[in-house]
Amino acid sequence: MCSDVYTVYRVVSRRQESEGGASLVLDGSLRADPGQFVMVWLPGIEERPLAVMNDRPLSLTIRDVGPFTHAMCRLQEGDRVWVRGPYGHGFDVRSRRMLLVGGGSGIASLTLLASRSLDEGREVRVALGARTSSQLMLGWRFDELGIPVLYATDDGTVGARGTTVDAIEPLLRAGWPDAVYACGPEPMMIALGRRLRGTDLPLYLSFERTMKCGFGVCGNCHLGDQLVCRDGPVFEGEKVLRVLDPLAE
Amino acid sequence: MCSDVYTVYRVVSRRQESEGGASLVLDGSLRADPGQFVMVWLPGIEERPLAVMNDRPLSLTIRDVGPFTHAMCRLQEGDRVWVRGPYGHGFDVRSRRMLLVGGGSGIASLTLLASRSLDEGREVRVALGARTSSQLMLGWRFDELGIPVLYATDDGTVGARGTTVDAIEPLLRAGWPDAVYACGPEPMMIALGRRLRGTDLPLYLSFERTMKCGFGVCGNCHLGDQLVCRDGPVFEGEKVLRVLDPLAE
Amino acid sequence: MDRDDRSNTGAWQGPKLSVDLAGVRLQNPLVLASGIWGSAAGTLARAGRAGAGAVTAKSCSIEPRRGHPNPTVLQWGHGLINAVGLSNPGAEEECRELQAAKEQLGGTGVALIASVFGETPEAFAQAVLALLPASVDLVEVNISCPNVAAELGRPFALDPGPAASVTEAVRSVYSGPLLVKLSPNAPEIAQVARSVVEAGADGLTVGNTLGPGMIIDLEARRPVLSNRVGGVSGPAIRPIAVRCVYEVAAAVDVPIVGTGGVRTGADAMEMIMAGATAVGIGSALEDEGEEVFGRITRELDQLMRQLGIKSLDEIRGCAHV
Amino acid sequence: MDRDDRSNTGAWQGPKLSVDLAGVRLQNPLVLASGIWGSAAGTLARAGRAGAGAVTAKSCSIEPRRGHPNPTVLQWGHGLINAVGLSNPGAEEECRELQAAKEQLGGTGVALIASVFGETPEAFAQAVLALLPASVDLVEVNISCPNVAAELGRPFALDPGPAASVTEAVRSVYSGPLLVKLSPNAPEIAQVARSVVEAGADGLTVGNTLGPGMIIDLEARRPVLSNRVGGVSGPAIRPIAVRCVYEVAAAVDVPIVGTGGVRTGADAMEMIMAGATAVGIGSALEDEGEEVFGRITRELDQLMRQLGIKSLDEIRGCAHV
Ligand SMILES: Cc1cc2nc3c(=O)[nH]c(=O)nc-3n(C[C@H](O)[C@H](O)[C@H](O)COP(=O)(O)OP(=O)(O)OC[C@H]3O[C@@H](n4cnc5c(N)ncnc54)[C@H](O)[C@@H]3O)c2cc1C
Ligand SMILES: Cc1cc2nc3c(=O)[nH]c(=O)nc-3n(C[C@H](O)[C@H](O)[C@H](O)COP(=O)(O)OP(=O)(O)OC[C@H]3O[C@@H](n4cnc5c(N)ncnc54)[C@H](O)[C@@H]3O)c2cc1C
Ligand SMILES: Cc1cc2nc3c(=O)[nH]c(=O)nc-3n(C[C@H](O)[C@H](O)[C@H](O)COP(=O)(O)O)c2cc1C
Ligand SMILES: Cc1cc2nc3c(=O)[nH]c(=O)nc-3n(C[C@H](O)[C@H](O)[C@H](O)COP(=O)(O)O)c2cc1C
Ligand code: FES
Ligand code: FES
Repeated sequence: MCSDVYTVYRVVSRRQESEGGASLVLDGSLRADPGQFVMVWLPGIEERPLAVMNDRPLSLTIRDVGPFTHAMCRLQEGDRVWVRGPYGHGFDVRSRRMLLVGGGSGIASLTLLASRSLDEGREVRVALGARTSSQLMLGWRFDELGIPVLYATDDGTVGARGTTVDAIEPLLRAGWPDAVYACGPEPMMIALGRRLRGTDLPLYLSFERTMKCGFGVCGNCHLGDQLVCRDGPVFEGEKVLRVLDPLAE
Repeated sequence: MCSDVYTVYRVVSRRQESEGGASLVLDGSLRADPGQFVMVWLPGIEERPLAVMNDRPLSLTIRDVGPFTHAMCRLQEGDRVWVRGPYGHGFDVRSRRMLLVGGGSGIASLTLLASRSLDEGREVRVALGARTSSQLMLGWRFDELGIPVLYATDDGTVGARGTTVDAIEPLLRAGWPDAVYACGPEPMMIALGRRLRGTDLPLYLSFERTMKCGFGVCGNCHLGDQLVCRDGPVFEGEKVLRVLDPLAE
Repeated sequence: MDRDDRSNTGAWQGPKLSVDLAGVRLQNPLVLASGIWGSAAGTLARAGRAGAGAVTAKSCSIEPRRGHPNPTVLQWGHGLINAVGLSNPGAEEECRELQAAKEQLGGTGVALIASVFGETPEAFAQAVLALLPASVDLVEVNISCPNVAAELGRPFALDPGPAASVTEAVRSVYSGPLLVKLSPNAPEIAQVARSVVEAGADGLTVGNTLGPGMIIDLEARRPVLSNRVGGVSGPAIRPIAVRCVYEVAAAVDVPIVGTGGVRTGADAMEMIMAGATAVGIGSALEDEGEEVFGRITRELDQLMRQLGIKSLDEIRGCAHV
Repeated sequence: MDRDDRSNTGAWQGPKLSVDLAGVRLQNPLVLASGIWGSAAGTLARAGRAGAGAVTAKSCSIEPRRGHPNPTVLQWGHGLINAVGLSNPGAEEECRELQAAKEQLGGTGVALIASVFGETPEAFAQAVLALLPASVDLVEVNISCPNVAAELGRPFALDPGPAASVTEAVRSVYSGPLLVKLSPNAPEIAQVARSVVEAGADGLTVGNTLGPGMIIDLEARRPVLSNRVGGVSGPAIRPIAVRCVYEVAAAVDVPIVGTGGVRTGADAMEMIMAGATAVGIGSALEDEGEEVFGRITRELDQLMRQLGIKSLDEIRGCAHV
């Protein structure tokens, strides 16, 4: 009501995530599909895309990597955020047994997918990765949902030493998943794509690119001939890895 | 579709009315309440308000009094007219026995009221007036509808010599009508108002004023503090006659 | 005496909506814009009774003008376009209507604003002189109509010099509260504002219609307006009107009537945050009519409560950060 | 070879949508406007494959520019407002993307238009020189961006002299088809058009965004765009863009890319009746994406059949009555 552009929310509660990370629960809901994102403005600071970690109430999880995310992580109860969206297309879910793979701030894109899919009676497992244990985010949320989590850290401080791609190897060999859903650093997603090439497991990847408009006009978020904000942020793995992965044919 | 402003109709058939008058049937319909009007544009000539004589198909009846109406009366089958609207508020009909009183081009505002009211099971009678028989319009339409018409001409060439107000006197004395609906020259409507003052017969008057916008912005059509295009063109008699009739209290 | 004045009895009476426009007190910031509902005493008074803080009559010139033939005013989907062509009954007749309007508004506290235009600075001054008997509360000088360029030439409002000349000419014959109405089409509107204020304006209306624009009918293969082009108003022009108010507010220190595309309480508040003291309401009367004043006032009041704003003075120009 | 060419085999093949833009043949009049979908080869080629007659890359300068911080592009209800601030990767990188785009468009018949800007006439010329290796089909010179006034000063496009200087500077280094992009904010756009054509422009894009405008957030109490103001585009500006095209078409004899608020086949035809040869499509890509080209082309084709128009040449400028 107070502007043509944004809906203003207040922070209801704040939870410290990893070192330099936080989850914020806001004072209202926002109808969104899993995988969709919002543009969040902090007046005087910046406006950036963030995944809808949960939609009722609207919740966000932020990894502190720069000026905007830093300010977000320092918000306190009662502080306001300006939100527009949701934008983009979410995950296309048709499988029974879903394997979710998340890294870094990308994990926030997977929690709503997990909870919705459970509601729909699907089976969900998740692998979360980070450099070190103190950088892992949102494990608590999957615990809340009763979803088994496989952890992987580069330094082995939690879970298997190595990457999430290593961590899911046993599940893949066992032929457990019907489909794999991932969001995280691009190298992680490329590695995952390579591992799955040749299998017939559908792979869905959610990407993070710098954005200006969020609704398919400015071209800032392009990935090959695709616009992450409009055609994504979720893509079929094959389609985008052809552009991203120098080793793909 | 061809402009944001007008719907274009073609003339399907044309009927000569009185000397210098014509009715045009157009090639489409326009949902309207009895008493509402449209703005009709003839490119290169003018744009003027005209009553919706019939709404399916949209039909207009025009009295040739100046450049625009003259051009309208000369339109042939296949010619186009540009129409916007409908605008205004129509007649508020609550009565069982309706007496319609029309003069000049104002008669066109009454035909749709007559046909709708018949459909709704009401009883309708009508009085039509003009200076002389050759200037009477639309009698055929009431005949088609099976509505009894009382004619009045100043020179007595058709019907009673005198005015429509004289012509309806017997019906009034007999206490026939529940309400009176009129559209015509302002002197006629003032005379009607004076005749009915003191009776408790509801009187509804439809006015014709020069218009620019048709939707209540320009103020061109004002009548006291009322805007004919927006608050009218139909008004409760008492309300406007207070402004118009120098003899009203 | 209105609600705000009673607030000194103690308890908070709700947000203060009254404003001071060049020395004239308005009960609320909403001003019926010039050219909407004409100059008839009846319609002006009706808008006032319905809740406008002030009402502006249609611009008039010394001599009567017929204006352009129809079509003259159209809805095109995102607002209006008009080329009425400053039709008016001439200053003498206008003066009578204004006198009647003033009478009808007596006791309501609604301010009456006359509007004038002319072909030369002197003609403006003469028109103002002819209206003096009506003792209106403010005079607005319309130097910015884009619909009569063919006849009257480049609008005075586009350049600082001509704009100031008109202002001076009027100032020299009229000492009451004087508004000058600027054009959103002036590429350097702040400079025009400065020179008009130096020339004696007490306040500025910012602004008139945008453009001109044109709507072509595809079947007719010609522009719809008989004048071909017309001024654009309504929602489409709001961001540009707001920017103009912002720029002008940064440049001068007189009250501004922010005008262009305002339709809701939020729109009105946006104008005020940009620096406006009062807010013009024009095209918003399409379809809705005078109820627009009550609705926008209520919305503004609600918004103020919601945002904890006690008085419009508190937020005027606050977007200048 | 497209449908129109086959029409000389005998039977009528449907309305002729192809046009000649300054010597470059477009299969249809729709041109992706500069700044929409950026300058990446992939997105430009995609718009072309989807049915644009030509695609324009985002304006580039010699050196890379970051542009303004977010918020930079917003939907405000009747169109967009943007202050991207001409962010671009610099002419060298842009040249590589254009080369790749040209390759990807090879054989489609879609024309590729580069766009340049600079701080001085010489900088414009240098940017064009840096892009020469890409052998684009046309070069567009953007003298009309309203979003960098704070940095670059009054846009060249507002006045005939500066506009001509830029045109001359570019003309002296580039002999291919040259478009100059005018501003709808120029109060005398016809004069600017005349002087730009005299200075050597082969065609004109009319025009850039309108304004600038401003949107204020009531809770934040500040303008939403980080640059405070931004150019207004989309449906809100269409009547003004159409009037600009009409005025320019009456003043000069070169092809015009009518740009501003076009969203439907009817809008495109309106531009052509006003005098445009081609029609820019920008904000209309919001939400709908590249499918807009196919849809508008179909609507245009249908309208032409309905109105008995065989070729766009038949109706170009026909609203000048
Ligand atoms: C669809 C989408 C959903 C997102 N969801 C979330 C989310 O839920 N939680 C979250 O914390 N972040 C999310 N992001 C990423 C987030 O938008 C960026 O981290 C943010 O823009 C950084 O802004 P900043 O001002 O804090 O740092 P900046 O100064 O903009 O960046 C700081 C550093 O991080 C790098 N960086 C910025 N963005 C990214 C990125 N997307 N990927 C990799 N490196 C980057 C920069 O290059 C720079 O080195 C999402 C991004 C997208 C596109
Ligand atoms: C709501 C409404 C509905 C109408 N419906 C019809 C209709 O169905 N059929 C029809 O023929 N006309 C109708 N009219 C009247 C019609 O609009 C005018 O006759 C028309 O404007 C005349 O235009 P013109 O260019 O032909 O003549 P003009 O040159 O405008 O006028 C010619 C002469 O007629 C006088 N005149 C113009 N309009 C009126 C009027 N309304 N009343 C009395 N004198 C007038 C003028 O003063 C002038 O002397 C209606 C008007 C209104 C407001
Ligand atoms: C039909 C119409 C007639 C107008 N006539 C005048 C006028 O006579 N004098 C004037 O100063 N402004 C005139 N205006 C401009 C308005 O006063 C106002 O400045 C403009 O419409 C922008 O405000 P809005 O968007 O609220 O309508 C007119 C506007 C319209 C729509
Ligand atoms: C996000 C955005 C970025 C733009 N960037 C440029 C640009 O770099 N160069 C340019 O000449 N015009 C630019 N424009 C203007 C458009 O090319 C076009 O002239 C304007 O938007 C009007 O057309 P539209 O209403 O179809 O969008 C931009 C417009 C938008 C919305
Ligand atoms: S962020 Fe603008 S197109 Fe994706
Ligand atoms: S015709 Fe414009 S207000 Fe009635």
